[in-house]
Amino acid sequence: MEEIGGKFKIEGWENVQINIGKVEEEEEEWEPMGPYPMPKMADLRNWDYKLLNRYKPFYAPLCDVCALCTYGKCDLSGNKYGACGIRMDAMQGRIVLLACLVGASAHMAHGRHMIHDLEHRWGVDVPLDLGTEINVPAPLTQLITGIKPKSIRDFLPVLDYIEENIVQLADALHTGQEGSADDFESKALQMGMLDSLGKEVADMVQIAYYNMPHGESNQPFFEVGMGSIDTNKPTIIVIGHNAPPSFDIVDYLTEKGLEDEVELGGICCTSIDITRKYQKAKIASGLGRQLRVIRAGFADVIVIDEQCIRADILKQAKIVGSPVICTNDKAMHGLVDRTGDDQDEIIDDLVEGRVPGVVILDPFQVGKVAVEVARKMHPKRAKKEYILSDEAFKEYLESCTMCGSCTFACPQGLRIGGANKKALEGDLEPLIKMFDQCVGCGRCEQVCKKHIPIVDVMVKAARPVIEKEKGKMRAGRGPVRDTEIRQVGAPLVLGTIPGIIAPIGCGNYPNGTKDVYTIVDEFASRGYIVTLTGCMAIDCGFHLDDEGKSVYEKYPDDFDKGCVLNIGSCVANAHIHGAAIKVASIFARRQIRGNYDEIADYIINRVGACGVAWGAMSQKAASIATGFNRLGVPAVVGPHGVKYRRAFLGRRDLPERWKVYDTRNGEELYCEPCPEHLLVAAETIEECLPLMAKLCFRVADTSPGRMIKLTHYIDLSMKYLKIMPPDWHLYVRSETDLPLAKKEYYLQLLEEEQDWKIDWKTKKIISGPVKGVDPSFNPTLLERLLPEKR
Amino acid sequence: MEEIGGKFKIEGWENVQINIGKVEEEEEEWEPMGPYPMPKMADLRNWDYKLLNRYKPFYAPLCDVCALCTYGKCDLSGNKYGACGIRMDAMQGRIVLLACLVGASAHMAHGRHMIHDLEHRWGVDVPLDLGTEINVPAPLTQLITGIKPKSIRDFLPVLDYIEENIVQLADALHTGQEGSADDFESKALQMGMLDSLGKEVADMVQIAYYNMPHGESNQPFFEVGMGSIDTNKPTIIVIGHNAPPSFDIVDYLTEKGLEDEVELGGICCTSIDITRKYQKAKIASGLGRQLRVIRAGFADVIVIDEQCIRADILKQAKIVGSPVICTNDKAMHGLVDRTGDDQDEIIDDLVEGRVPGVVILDPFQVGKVAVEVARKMHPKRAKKEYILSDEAFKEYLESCTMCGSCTFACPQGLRIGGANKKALEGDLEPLIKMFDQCVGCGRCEQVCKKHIPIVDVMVKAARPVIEKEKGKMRAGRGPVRDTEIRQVGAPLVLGTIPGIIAPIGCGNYPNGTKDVYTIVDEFASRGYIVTLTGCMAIDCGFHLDDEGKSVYEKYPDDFDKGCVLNIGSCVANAHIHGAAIKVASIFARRQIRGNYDEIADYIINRVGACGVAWGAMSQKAASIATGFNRLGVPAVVGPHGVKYRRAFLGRRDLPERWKVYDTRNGEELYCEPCPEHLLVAAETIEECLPLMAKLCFRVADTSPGRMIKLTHYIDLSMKYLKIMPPDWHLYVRSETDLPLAKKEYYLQLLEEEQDWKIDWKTKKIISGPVKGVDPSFNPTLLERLLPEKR
Amino acid sequence: MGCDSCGGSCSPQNYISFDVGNTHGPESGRLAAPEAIGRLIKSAKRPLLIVGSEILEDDGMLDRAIAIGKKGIPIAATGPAIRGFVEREYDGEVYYYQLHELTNCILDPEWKGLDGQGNYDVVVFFGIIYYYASAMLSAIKNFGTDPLIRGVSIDKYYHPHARMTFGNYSPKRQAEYLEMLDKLISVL
Amino acid sequence: MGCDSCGGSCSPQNYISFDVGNTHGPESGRLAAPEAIGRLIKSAKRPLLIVGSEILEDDGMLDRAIAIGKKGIPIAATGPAIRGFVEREYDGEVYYYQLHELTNCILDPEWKGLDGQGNYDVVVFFGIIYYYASAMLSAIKNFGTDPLIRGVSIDKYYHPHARMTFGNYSPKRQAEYLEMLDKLISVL
Repeated sequence: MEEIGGKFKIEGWENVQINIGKVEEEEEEWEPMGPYPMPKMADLRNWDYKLLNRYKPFYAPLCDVCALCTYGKCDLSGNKYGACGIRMDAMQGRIVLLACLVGASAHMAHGRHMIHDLEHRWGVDVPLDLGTEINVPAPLTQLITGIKPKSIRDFLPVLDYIEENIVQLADALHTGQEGSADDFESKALQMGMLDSLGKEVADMVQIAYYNMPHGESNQPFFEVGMGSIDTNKPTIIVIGHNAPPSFDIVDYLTEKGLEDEVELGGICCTSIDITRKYQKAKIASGLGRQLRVIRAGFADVIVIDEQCIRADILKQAKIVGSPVICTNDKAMHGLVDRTGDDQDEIIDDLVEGRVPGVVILDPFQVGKVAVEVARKMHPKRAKKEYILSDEAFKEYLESCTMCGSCTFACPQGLRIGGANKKALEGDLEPLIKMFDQCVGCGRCEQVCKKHIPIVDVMVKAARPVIEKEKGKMRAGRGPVRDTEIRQVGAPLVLGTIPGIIAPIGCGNYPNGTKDVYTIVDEFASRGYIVTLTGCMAIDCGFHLDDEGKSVYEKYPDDFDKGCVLNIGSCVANAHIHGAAIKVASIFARRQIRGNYDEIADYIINRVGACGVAWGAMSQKAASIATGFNRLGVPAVVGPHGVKYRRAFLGRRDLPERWKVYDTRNGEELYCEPCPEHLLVAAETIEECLPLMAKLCFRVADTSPGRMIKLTHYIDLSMKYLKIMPPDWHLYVRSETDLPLAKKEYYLQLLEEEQDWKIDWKTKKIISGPVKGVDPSFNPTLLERLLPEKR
Repeated sequence: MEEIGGKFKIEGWENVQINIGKVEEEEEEWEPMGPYPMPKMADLRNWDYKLLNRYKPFYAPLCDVCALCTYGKCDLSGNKYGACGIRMDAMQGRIVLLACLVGASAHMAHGRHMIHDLEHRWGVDVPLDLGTEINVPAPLTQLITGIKPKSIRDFLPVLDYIEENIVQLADALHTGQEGSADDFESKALQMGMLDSLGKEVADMVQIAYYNMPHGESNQPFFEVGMGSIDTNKPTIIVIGHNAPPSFDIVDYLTEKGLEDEVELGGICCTSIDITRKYQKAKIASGLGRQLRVIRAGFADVIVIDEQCIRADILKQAKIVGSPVICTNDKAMHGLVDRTGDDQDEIIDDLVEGRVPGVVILDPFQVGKVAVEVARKMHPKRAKKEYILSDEAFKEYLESCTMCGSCTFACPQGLRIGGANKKALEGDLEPLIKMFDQCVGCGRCEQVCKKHIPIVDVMVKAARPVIEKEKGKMRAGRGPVRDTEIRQVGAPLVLGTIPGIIAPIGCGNYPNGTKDVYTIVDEFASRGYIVTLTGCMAIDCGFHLDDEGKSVYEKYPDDFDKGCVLNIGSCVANAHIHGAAIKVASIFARRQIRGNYDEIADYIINRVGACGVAWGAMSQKAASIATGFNRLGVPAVVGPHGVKYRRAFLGRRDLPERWKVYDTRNGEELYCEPCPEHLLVAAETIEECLPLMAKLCFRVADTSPGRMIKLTHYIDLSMKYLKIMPPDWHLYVRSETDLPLAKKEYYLQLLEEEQDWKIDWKTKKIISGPVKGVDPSFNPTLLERLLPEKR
Repeated sequence: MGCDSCGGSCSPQNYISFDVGNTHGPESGRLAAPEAIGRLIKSAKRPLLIVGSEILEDDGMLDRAIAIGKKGIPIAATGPAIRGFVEREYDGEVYYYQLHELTNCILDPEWKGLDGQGNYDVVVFFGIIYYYASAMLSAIKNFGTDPLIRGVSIDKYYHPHARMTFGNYSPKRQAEYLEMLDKLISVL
Repeated sequence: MGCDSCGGSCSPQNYISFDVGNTHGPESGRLAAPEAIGRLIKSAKRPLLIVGSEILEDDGMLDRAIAIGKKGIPIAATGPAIRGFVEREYDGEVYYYQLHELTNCILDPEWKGLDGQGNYDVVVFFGIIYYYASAMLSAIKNFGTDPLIRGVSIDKYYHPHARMTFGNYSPKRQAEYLEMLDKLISVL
């Protein structure tokens, strides 16, 4: 008998495969199986409808027509029906499902791709070893599939499950089929759940293969910001989400001792992931500045993998003479596939400019090519200056006719012409301000009738700022440790930690990156736990406080009161779900296995968490938010987020929507409207901050908890909006919920403005609240959890 | 040791599973493995680029903007770049990939869904027994995956492969990633290939589970057409593509002896599939008349499953009091899931009208409910007349103000107001003509300012025609037998069979269903093999010749000269690919296993087949056509097909595009431009017919073959366009290629119009042709097949 | 149809959305004179002015919002706009409401309104971030149909999804724009 | 911007595509008088008239196609339109070409043209199924940019993707439409 990997072959039994420990039905009984292991699209529909009946989908169509089949185009405006019978509302649900499909597929395909890339070298029996402080290694996997993984191999059936169900949902997009907006949303919620699961697998796979941090606090620092890149060295800029090719660059640099000679900078998640292991790498920027990093000429070579790469990367890179290496089949840009070719030849072709770029699909063939191209290109490129000269700058400014074409093309509506004029008059401030407000799309340039390279003009103006744009960021720590959950359980319930704030997603901010810093600092300083991932983790890193400290330096990175955690790249978002699930599992001892709806129900009623995707841009952000929503976690998006078309909005004026059961006796109760929304866009940061504080309320809040949450809600509203929130009284269940310092004042307001009855002797509320406080109240939305139904 | 299904358990070894015959690397060596088993998206890119460089994608944007992420909307008009950097051309490729994704997912998910539905009852070890005349049971599966399946179980890894790769491709749709239109098209071609494979699996699964015909000729007849439905009986109308729930209806009818008491009619592929076993069922119509069948009030109950169902089915069914049973999670229409509930209660709720419909997701729970609801609804509904009364008809006609709103809303631009006026004057002909031209979308009704139920008006006018709309159709026979391939191999090569014509796809015809009949009759009468599937198979069935015969009665259903085959439902399209692959495998003895590009290369150069999707409407039609294209089979679409945005067009005026290698010596040759296009839209049927004949030319045609093909090309052009085709000379390689009857005349034309040199003594061509005839010419596009590279 | 009204000199180029890619469907916002919009508001049974963050950027705009309010039109102040009214100690009918929530309520025929007196029939957008306002106007256009709710913009942008809207006014033409607002106010 | 040209009386409602859902992007077809289109064709270096199946439906249209041809404009007859010319024994410059192929060639600056003399700069669509023509005009608008190729329609439909187009003419107004064609021909 010969052993190959985890498989055995028995001589003469060539057609017999014996797999050890792989049989699903024989899975270790780590917990009894709940009702919904590996749920299909109809299985959790009942839970979805609980959410959808409370948070009815609100649609703002971005397009009045449908053009998805040749029956059309169809005018759906005014909620009309198209030729296939779909109506505008269902069509919006369909587009949401489509967005979530693309998002979930991106996360999932990335995980699968990584395994394929790495299994050749390291097999799939690499253990998932998360140390002694984590016994719930993969909360989403355990919750959704019932599998408790011990190695990468155990994730394989999880990936099969996700893929099968993504394709089932893709089928539902077909013309002439589903006609119900709510059912499209239920399918989108299923897709969001699959997305969350796919992210967990993807991050766990890279944690296991690359031995990335697995939840340790006090992660090391590295530099972030455009100013951190030392372009005096040969510079590699990596862009994307799939880190293995970049890890090959790290390996090559390390092997050759080139760590201090070659600058490795990145944009987006790949760079977050490599800094989890290699802190000499730097993060140049998040998504929003990709074009400017390229056009500033930083890169002696650009290495792209997948997702969130400019689709015109070749055109842009050519402008500054940066060769491009494509390392992933999803983005090949028409270049020749040179995988397996002689590396020196490839290097030569790139350095000599015979080709603008190449495709190399084996990550283990990338490191040498990238590094050596950078080293050879550097002296060649160094002779050129990619930042505009003072003369050119002035000439371009002079040529601007203030025609306004750029403004019409600008997603932000920036008045670039006016800023140009000011700059010409010697005032660079407006252009510098725009440098941060700009979302970096470059549409302005191609419509400029005078062919002004507006991106370059802006970079030139902001150069002094860019050079100072440098901060310290902590390496992404990965999952939250079970031990941390045990410690924060009680404070979360008692409100000494008023909530978990999760800034996530892309860089399509309404007013620049500074808002991200404000969100993080505001909530961390108030004792919330702030968990960041992806572009928001990057974009808050280069803003510094008065003492020159970034938020990562100012606050520790424990999962605890007043801490700021870089969890990791976008796929690491899964650990934020994971933390919420672990609260149910570890703190409340709920069984999670195959028990999605019960855990989501627990979270929506008890765990005061709120996501914020202030610059939500991509399809992944849509599926991420939808995945949070299905698990009972609300999210706030920036105003561009309305272009996703759908919000999940509660109605605080309709008490019947806020019915909750008490698990103790099955009684139906009307509760305060919390969390009030599952997905809502705020117009500005001033509106966002109190809104997020409000969305941390939960019906099961203890009085001390509610009191602290209410304090912050009122305080943030007063600070940023200058008003008492008009709905604050809805969250007062008893005088014990009232902030102590101003208790009497608040009682007075309740009496005067809300007609509540107050017993002024005892300072107690006699009548008024929707519902009183009952410490043993055990809320649920699920009939199946009620005594008689159990 | 205990045996359960195909698995063994050994006591005490509970975690050990022993699977017999399942190990891929130990797969029976039925053929050596080619270079590309289970190809991923980059593996066949070289082949794709061969096609794309010859048939460059041509784009006609249906929409000038992109609205897929919150960076947008972006104006891409004039081939501009969007905010993410995507350009209009690449965006069109992306939309094509999206369409193919949805189409491929629909086919694939349907196959997977069927297995899940049926494995509970029958397991997955049901053998795939196709009789003694088929030794290549699953040509696409064998070609693409290298697996030669023996039972349904063997298809499971095939499904895993498809799902994994669909999700990988879905990832590529993400904002900011692929920037090359050609690479999007290469991905779409990959998706089309996966689609073809998914279809084969789906049809094989149902053939195996339901013991459907597997290639036998002389299939029994059943009735097709709206006039075939006997609404005097309780009537069930089934709609969709996933037959198991409908087979449960068949089983219930048979068990209870109700076959003659209850009418089982259907629309679209589900009905094709049930008639493959139960010829008492009837096909009411294809997709195009779905709305009219519903609104004519035929159905005492409507049973839908998945795909190609009106999304407003509930609204439309309510108008005529038909309860709706949803049997598939992809289309639940907001109805309550009653799976597992007491069937008598469900029946009662539907009959009493307490609910407009229900969801029943277990196919084995559908039969009784559907039949009993129909039987109970029938007397209730029979009291009502759903066809307009003469008075109502007149009143509606009178109320029409000829405002033209309906015309603007009509995809066909039908001048309904004018026809109404004529009808009021006593001339029903224009309305009757429109009944066939109408594609049945119903958009006219909702914009009518006078609220005229235009669909009903048209049905009323056309009632006498509808009642006569009845024809005989043969049961779908499934795959082409190996024995048939052996017999047609030589005639196909020698041209006695000039080609294979495959009418496929949906009912979005430019000018009614009659065109389908014309295509079939024209080519069958000329000795082409005509293989039909789906809606085109239905829509040619109810047109009769002067003797009252349908094409199915007029022509035999062998895979042979001048035959007309109903292959089956849309998924049975795979057998048409299969036939082409089998020509390579059986006739030419090429090894097919994991050898996609070589076989596609063989087909494009040798197998004169051409698809026609005259009413191509859906995303499935897009993926089907794209799947044919990758395999080297061209397709013609009707004019609505331009709304897919992309065509693959050759350029006969550019000789350098028609470079071919001769495998014998590796020499490069310029050949005649054939097949000239891979995907092209014809404006009318008169243009379509000669175009299809032209697209059956292949560079490897023998002289006798070319002569016959040329005869038909010229003849069809003269007949329908009244001209000699302006490019006919391009296909003349030698005087031996010229149609004998008019050889001299043609030589004269070549001399006069094309300046060719003719030796009039010998009647030989001295110079002129692009290339001469060489009987042993062995063409290929693939370098890897050349002697030195092999 | 044909263009009989102006013999071809008019052109949809005049209807370019402030965000150029924000194209409309078959129906699009009608460019309207300030008086026409003013009359529509005046004739409304239940009008509502919805103001957003941009009224704070610009003194003239907050003034006009208050002037409209003083004509008896209730105001929903969304985003940080409410600050302006607080700071100016405006004592008219003004409510803080989050714009997404508010639009959602407006689409519900049963909604009680900000004052408990019922829903609105003409809602006027003013000072709201362009693309956010555009989306909310799209929601109203597409779903506020029964009973019909008219979404109107008096911002300095062409709003394709509004029933009535001004064109695009650059900062250079701010004075002209404020004058238009004054004209509108004058007919209320 | 604002609508200065006609004070708000013009409206994009006049620009409704014959197929109402066939909406356009920021740029859309300019409604033009027949003389204006005629002048554009006349001033073209290499004009081409592309006719389709609908010229056969209607005697008046084939007449006009021939009349245009007789002014020296080469004709590409697509679909079965060629039949009309054969039956009328038209001896001017007319070529059969499949419309999809033809449009594809037109987008290639290097294309030699139907007569081998080079590509065209103004292509005039006439009598082609509405949605097919619309798609081809879209292709020309979006990709026929360098050098610029002007796609023009003289059909009785409003074509959003044409540079210049007529409006929509119902059968009732056929005489009026034919008159417009005659006016166009008169300036060639």
